[in-house]
Amino acid sequence: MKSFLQPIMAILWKDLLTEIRSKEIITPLVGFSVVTILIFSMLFSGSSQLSNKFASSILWIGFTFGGILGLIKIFSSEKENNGMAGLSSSSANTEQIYFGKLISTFLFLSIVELIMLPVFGILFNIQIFILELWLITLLGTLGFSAIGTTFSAMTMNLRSKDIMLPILFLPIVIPVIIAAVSSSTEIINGGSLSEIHIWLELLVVFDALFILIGAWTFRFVTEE
Amino acid sequence: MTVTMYLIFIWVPTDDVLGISQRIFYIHVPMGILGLMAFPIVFICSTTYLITKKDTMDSIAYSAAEIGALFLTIALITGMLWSKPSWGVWWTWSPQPTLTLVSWLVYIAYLMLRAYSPRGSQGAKYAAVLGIIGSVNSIFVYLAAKIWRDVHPEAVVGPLAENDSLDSSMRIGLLIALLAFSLLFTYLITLRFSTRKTEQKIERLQYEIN
Amino acid sequence: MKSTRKFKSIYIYILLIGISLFNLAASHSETVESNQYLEYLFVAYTVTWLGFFIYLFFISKKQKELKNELEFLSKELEKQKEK
Amino acid sequence: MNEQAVSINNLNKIYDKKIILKNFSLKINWGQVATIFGPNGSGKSTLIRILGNITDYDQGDIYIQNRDFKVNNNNIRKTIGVVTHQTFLYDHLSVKENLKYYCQVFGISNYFANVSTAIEKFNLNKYRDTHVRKLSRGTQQRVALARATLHHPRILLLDEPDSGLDNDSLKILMDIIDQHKSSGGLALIATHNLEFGISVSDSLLILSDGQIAFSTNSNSTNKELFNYEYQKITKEKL
Repeated sequence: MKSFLQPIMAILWKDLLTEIRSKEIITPLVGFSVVTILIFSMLFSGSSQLSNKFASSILWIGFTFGGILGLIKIFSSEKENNGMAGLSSSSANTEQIYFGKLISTFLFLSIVELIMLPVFGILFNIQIFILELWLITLLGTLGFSAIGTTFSAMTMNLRSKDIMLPILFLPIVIPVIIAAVSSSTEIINGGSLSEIHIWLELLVVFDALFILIGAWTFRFVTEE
Repeated sequence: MTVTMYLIFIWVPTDDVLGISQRIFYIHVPMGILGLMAFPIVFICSTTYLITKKDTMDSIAYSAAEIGALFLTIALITGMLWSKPSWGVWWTWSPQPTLTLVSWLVYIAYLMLRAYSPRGSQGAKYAAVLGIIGSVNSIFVYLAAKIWRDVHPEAVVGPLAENDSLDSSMRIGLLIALLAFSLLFTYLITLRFSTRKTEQKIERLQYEIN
Repeated sequence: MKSTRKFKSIYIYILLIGISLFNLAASHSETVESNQYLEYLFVAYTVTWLGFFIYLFFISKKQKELKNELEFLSKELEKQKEK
Repeated sequence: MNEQAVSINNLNKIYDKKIILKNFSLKINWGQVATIFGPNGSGKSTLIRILGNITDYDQGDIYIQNRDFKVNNNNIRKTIGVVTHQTFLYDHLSVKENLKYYCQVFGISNYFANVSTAIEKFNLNKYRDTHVRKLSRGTQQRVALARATLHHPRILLLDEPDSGLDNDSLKILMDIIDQHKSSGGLALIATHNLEFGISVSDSLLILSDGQIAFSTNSNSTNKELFNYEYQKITKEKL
């Protein structure tokens, strides 16, 4: 077990260290996402009834677009330093590489969410310290990262990768966005856990299934 | 062959101008079903391709995706043309149209990925991965849209809500249409498949010459 | 090669005759006759058949091109072998 | 039964409409150093990348210690170390951090000891905490060599290991190759540097258009012949 985890933790440690030093992912991503929801909140200002209904959609729109920018970046450090080649020449499994990258993607996007949620709460005057809201957000982010890691690795080698990633990624991530948006709307409007359990189930199954598929198919998207 | 087809295609609709808009149904439903039927084909062939690396499997998946995209395009357009006279709106976000639209986007993404990825086995592998993920995803899209509709009941205007009101002769008609279109579907896939075979043969010849 | 092609066109004929027969039958089974939304139906059918027609047109064009290229390449290959 | 260390049979590789390796076959034994020469684009680097598991191949078989390369790939990869002209090093990490990272990825448990020995061996003490992007090309190449030998592989694949190295570093490199050879290891080297290649290796190959155009054993008598062949093949390409 320890030997299985070692490469995963090594990749995570390396990504974090690189991010702390280069600040290429989290800072621009937070900036972009916050500006997006800021603009939306400005446009919806004055109609509090409307904005309450659309608040979580706006949060997720900001997060989705910011997240895509992040996904483009996640593998660009590997590309620049030929880290993927170094990894595949080592004895690490592709599954281990996938899990390592998945965890660091998930961590980065969660940090972004962590910063965005308070901003969102302030702008839309919403109580954000609800456990369920955070649970939904984390599950959504996990599903987002599970698919995103695979597509990010795939588009790394494509022509015009910056355009191809959203084209491939957005249709696939629609269920996650629908589930996250409608369940968090429910929660914000005072719904209880029992009302959103079906969404949580959907998200959990989605996450589990796509992590499995991602772990299996990762070798095919990284082979040259 | 193309000429005869052209004549017959023109002849068939003129035969039919007498019907009412309800009859779009007989095109729309088979188109939608068959377009979505391409997903299991893509899924199975892509999985088999990734395991066995047989070019044939990849070609079938490619052909199915292309024909699926064609069928879904027609399903989307006819769906809108049917929805407008029936309910007065061009588009509703009930599960079926949502699924159709998202699937259509996935097929387009699949075809674009094919066009933008490096030639040879690498592009085929990428496409297969997208095919698998897209097929599994379509189930979630449908579920998500369905749950959503349950949460917001005002949106219930799905085409299948009409299903129970079909009388037997209409049902038979629909079945015949489905059968006829599935023959066309199979035929188009085999046609595309043989074209793809020729393409690959040419590629191989090019290698030999270089 | 030629016989398979003939077979394919027969296949298409049967298919299309089937579709048109079914359409005839369906038009008689209609209980409510209303021509109010005729244009929608017309557009829908046109789009459908036009869609197939355009697709088949592109495929047959592609096949023709591929056939030419194949011939060219096999000639080229023979030339190389003679050398 | 005599164990063949590396055995490549009828290897084919096509990339983006170009044939890079065409029915390529090669056998190398333990304790042997083989060097491949050849013009640019002849397939040298691709061969090394295939053996290093970086690039996939289309047809053919590779056996390493009589085991199929594609089956149970992990254990085989533990016996291989690769250096290419890409260093695989992360710009924002220091030398020590890079080596520690690759130790962990290779599943080596006592990485502190391993990293210190490697730093000592390649004379990198001065740079241990310097970020890789601030190092010169030659030093980076030395770190890359240290990286490739971290897990003490029995098979070394070196793609132009001499590029950017000064004379002292070249000496370290040649010592490493000699040590590796005398301890029963095997090395496959691709290079443009005739002198370096001939001095370290037992068998010499010239690759052209994805096939072996010429091969010989390295001893003083046919060095000149080899030089002549090399010039001929390279000129043909130009």
